[in-house]
Amino acid sequence: MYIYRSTIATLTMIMLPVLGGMWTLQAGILNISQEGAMLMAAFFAVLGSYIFSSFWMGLLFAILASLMINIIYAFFCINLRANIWVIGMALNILASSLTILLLKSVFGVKGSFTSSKIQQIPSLHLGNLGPLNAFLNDFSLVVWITIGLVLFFKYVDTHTTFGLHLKAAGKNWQALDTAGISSTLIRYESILINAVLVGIAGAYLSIGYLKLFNKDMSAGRGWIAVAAVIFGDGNFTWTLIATIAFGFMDALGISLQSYGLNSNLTLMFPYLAITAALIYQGVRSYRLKEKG
Amino acid sequence: MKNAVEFENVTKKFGSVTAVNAVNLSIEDGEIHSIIGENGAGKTTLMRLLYGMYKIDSGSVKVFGKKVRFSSPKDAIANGIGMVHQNFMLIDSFTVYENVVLGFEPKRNLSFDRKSARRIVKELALRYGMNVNVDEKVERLSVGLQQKVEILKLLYRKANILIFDEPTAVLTPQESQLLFDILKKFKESGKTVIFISHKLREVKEISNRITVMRNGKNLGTFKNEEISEERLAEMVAGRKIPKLSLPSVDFSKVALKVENVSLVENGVEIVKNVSFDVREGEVLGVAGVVGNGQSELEEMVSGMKKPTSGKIVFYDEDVTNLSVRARRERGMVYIPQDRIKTGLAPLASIKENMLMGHQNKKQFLGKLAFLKRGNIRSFSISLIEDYEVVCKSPEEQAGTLSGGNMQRVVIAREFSHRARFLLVSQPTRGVDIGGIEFIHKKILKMREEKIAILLFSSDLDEILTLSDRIAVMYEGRINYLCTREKSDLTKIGLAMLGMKR
Amino acid sequence: MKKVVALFFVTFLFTLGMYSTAFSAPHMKVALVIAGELGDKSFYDSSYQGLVRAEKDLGIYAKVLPCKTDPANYMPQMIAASMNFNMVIVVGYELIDTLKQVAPQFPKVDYVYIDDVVKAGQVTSIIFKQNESSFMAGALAAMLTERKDFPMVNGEKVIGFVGGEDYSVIRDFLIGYEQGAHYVDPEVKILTGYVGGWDDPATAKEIALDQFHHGADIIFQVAGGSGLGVIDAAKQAHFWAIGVDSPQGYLAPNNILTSVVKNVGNAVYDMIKDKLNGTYKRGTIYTYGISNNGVGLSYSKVMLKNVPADVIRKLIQIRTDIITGKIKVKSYFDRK
Amino acid sequence: MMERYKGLLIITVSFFLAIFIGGLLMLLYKVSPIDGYKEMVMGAIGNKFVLYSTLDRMIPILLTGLSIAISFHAGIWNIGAQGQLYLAAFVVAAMGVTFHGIPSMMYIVIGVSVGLVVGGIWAWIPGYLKVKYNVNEVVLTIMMNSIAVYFTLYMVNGPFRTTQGSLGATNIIDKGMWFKHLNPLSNLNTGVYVAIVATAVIVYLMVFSKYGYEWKMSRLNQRFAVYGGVDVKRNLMMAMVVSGMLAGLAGTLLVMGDYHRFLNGISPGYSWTGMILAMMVNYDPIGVIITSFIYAVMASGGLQMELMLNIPQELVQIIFVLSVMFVTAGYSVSNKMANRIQEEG
Repeated sequence: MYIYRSTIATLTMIMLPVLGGMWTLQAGILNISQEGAMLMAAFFAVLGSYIFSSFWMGLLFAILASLMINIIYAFFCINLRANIWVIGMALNILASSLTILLLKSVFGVKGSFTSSKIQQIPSLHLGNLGPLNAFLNDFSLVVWITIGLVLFFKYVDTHTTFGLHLKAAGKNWQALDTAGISSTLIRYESILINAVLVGIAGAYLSIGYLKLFNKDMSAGRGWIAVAAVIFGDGNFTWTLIATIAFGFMDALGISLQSYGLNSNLTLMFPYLAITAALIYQGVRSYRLKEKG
Repeated sequence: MKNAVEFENVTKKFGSVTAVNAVNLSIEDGEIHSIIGENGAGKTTLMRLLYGMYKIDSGSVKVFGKKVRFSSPKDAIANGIGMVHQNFMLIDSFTVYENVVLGFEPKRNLSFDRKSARRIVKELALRYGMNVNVDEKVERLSVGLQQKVEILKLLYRKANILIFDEPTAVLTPQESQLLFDILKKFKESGKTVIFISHKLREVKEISNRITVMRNGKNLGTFKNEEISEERLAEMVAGRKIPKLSLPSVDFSKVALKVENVSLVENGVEIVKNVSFDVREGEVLGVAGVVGNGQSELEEMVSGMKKPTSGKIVFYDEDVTNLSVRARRERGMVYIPQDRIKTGLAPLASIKENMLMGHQNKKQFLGKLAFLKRGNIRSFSISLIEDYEVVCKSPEEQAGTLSGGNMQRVVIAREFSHRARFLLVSQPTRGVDIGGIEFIHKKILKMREEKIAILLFSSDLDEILTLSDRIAVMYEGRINYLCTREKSDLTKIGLAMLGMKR
Repeated sequence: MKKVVALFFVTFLFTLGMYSTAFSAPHMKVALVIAGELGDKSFYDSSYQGLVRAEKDLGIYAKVLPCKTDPANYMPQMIAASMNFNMVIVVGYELIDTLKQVAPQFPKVDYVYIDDVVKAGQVTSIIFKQNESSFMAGALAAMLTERKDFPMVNGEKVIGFVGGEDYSVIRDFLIGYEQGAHYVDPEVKILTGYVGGWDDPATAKEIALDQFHHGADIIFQVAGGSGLGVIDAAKQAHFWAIGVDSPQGYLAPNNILTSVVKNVGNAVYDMIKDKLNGTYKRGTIYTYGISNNGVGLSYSKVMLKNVPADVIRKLIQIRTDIITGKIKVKSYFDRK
Repeated sequence: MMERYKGLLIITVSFFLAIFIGGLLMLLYKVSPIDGYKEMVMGAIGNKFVLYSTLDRMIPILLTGLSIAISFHAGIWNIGAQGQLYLAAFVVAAMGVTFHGIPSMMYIVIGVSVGLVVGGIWAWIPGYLKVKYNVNEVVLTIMMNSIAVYFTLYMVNGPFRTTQGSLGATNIIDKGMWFKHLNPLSNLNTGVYVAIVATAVIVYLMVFSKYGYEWKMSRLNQRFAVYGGVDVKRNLMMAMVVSGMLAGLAGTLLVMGDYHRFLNGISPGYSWTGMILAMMVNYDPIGVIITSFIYAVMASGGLQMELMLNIPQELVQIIFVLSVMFVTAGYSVSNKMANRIQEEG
């Protein structure tokens, strides 16, 4: 049963940047800088929480840090029309180097930092729920926020004018511009939303799930999110399926290690799963087309 | 009479190009005012300035006597101005009503009120007699219907000044006629219509007043009754345009034979059992409303698509399943309908664009697949000169050229092959009058050289000018096939709408 | 692009004229070349502490040259160290090939290689028998996990092991740990898991929690930065973690049972001191095992307070048996 | 022509702007920027040893950069250079420890060919799936990276683990397969000639041959290429396979030349660096040669700066990142100026 909780934890770390990436992709920007933004957010969450002994401040700091990376990304990619991959990857390296330098100059340590002054984002205990205890209790606040955000995303996407504008900006920005709505503004708004989500994800990593900062601790989660977003290509369901499959396979791989499977093989699981899904998706739509 | 719009000394530059040069122009309230001029004359730019898409460099604009300064279309819309663009500003994957309300959606609390949006759009369509299914996705609509969606957008936003940028370029004569009726209805209901076109006949037909533009300047505004079509043509082109004539040739030898060709895509039969032949020295013109299978037929002849069934025979050789390259090697030359999507790589240089299709020739391909750069350069320079392409150098990006010049690049490249068969589609779409004349002459010169020519065009005038025989496609079938002498405009128009011959 | 190149070379020529060697200090200069980088809270940090202590106590000039696990850095860092320092201490098995290649070219430089044996003239090698200390950790864990009177254990005979990546050195820790546990009680089950990276505490925490839910109440982590995730999990879920390389008790005083210590710092300090005293011998192979306190366990106060006396007695017995050779501890490298 | 010149100027200025900001950052560490950059350059090309190691560092980045340049140039996104490199390196090493007694020249030829083939095959798979089934090659290659890396790690720590120490590596490969080091104090080896030949081939393919032309046209407008008689599918496959072969070659040279065995972490993200560099110069192979050299100088010089001036290597990374961002931005700004698609009207 533990695999369920473990999946939820893994999922939360990926789901937020996936959601954020979906917002920006709707508006026509693939966000490559998720990894860097997440890492910066993780660092600043620790910083904020440490200074003020308040996880709220940690969250705030995290969001601001993520915002910084996202705004640079948006400026280069939207206004200067620079290559998104270059800027995204450059920002990821920047975040990695900068957090290492800051770790040393702010906390005077190398590699990692932890302190009892850091306040963690609390878990929610909903009281005794009987058989549902294992399913619902003691999940981090962020887990609930994430679930709320997924539903909120679905709502905004289909039922609000903002969702409509977002898709319009992605599909045909000129049509939106001539309707008197600035597509640039909409894109920036999507980037801001993404920044908040990735900020929360970073904070969850360092002061939610854990209570420490370690260099490069985002460990490729931002990339996985990017891959899921590309995979889903704006389709809410497919993206969600990819993310959940990844989270589950990751947790499954970890769990199977306890049964003695070689780690280098179990670590492959999530990647094999996505590869299989990709090929299935491709071959299926090819067959459908062939049939006519 | 009150003026709806007044331009005073308006100037707009793009880099070193002056697109609009000190234009003064007033448009009266409640009139249909046409602006006519060649491509690149500055008509569209002037309208985009009015619509707030570009910022004015100098000069001023008054709307209903009030001086305005728009920084975005939003301001223009707020002042009752609406514009139907040449390239439709529609989102293909959205439904009709979503497209219509975009930017001005009815809301209930914080949500998008889809129900009332649907209702309002439906009512609007009904009131103006536009038969559109508001729940249909725009990508599934014909071009004519898409234009109606654009018009619905303006009505929805309650625009009083309606700008139409080359609205008839994509329509059949009958559809154009319907559009004119709508425009006249607008005028009667007190709206001001600005109509941009380069087709003299249309302008003469519907306008109250006509303004001629050339090279970014206003050459004068005339009342419709006071100016003749010939005089207008001269002003637009800046010189007299001679008429073309078709010398008669002997059409005995068949070059291309299309036999019972069909195409099924996504379960839909797009081309149905089409057969025809094209003979040496003959121009076969294919007309039809966009989306009736002409594009697919065109692509099957060129080799970009393979037919589901049927045969294409070229000089007694079955070429149905040959690759594009093999067909090119046999002398089949192709000018595609969409130069930006198919005929060119806009981001590549003119030189690179001119090489395409020639790259396997000995003249350009050395040992070990080395390209002979010197030859390529001199080749492209000579083509630029022969076809009078206006550009700075062969290294310039093709996409920076005007539409007419881009088309010259395509034609120069294709005509420089040793052709035995010419497939031409929409050769003069978006090309200025001087360019049209040039291109028509080149095509007829090929005809004189006894090359078989298959011409697709949605411009009936063009078909009638160039073709020896005329075919009309409707719903994937050839609905009409007749020599030019025996055909007339009404019959062709009816065939395009699916009536029996 | 041409312009960039041109400007680049102008800058180059300019600086070429102004360059001169910067080093001129007379006293002993020691370089510590590490394969990874500082901040791992264990292996490298431990060697660095020895160097810092030597710098303070012995007045030498010291410098760390980290390679950041980029193989392209190994050679240049090794050469820079060899060219500018008298003594080069090399930490990290990754550097073995480079050391073998470079050392013969600098006969005047003394090399100390830590963690493996290099048979090149002037290289002094130091091996640590981490399997011995891991054996003791395993034995301790096995003894405690089935106790009813020890806090935070569940009585199940299950303990855990979390490694950074699955490869030989880490397996050497594991093999000792397993042998130690089975020495005490062959029925003890050892759950093993690997993070797949040294900087991913989140995954490490997941693995640790997973093992905890499979009944493991004492988990040994050999995972660098990732290991912090195991310790974090221990704090949250209330179980014991075993630290590695350096005494890690300070990271979680109430949840670190013990640390499997590799006194790399001491070894570094000793070598420098020997050199200054003139007792340094080139080419020697030193083995730091349990017997000479090169490796061992560092016990946390909380653990000592709670641990039953018989366990301590048994542990001391095991230690003696290892030293006397009564217990033969297996090594992952034995198979050659 | 003026426009072109202006573009170059903008790019150069952006590069030096990044260098200038980097100098300001050095001031934060109380180091004069002039000293800092002097150390950087001297530490990278100041003497034979550092120059050798700079060149040695440059090779895998150059090759992966070219690998990515060639596929992107053709419009197929091979993000899988990392996996292709790992797999080829491992297979070559596995062969090198398994077979002995093959004559050296032959063994080297076989080794390089095997590396090329393995890299090529690992790229062929996603290429085929893309061309045939339109599977997204970006996600696919990213996933295949991880699969290849974990697979090689499994092999190298399992069945092919070294018997000669605690290294996470295979054994030393057969001597007959070695590219010899040019100097005992350097990992630069005779494999460099193979790299030079490969680079020349790529420059020829991309810049001078009709394939380069057809690739570029396929990327800029695939329909146009089809229309012009280019066999786009075959071309994409070819670009993908050549791209994989280059990445494979990078791994092969690391094994047969630099380390003479397969190591854990044999490529610490070379392919990512190569990718950044290739995209930064818009897939221009000459540009990749220049930028990979500049990158190698920065990385090598960064070590020297840390040693001499206590400037952390991360700062050098940040300077690198700034240059990448500024140059990319400069590139797109100058491109916008030179190639502004004219407004019709």
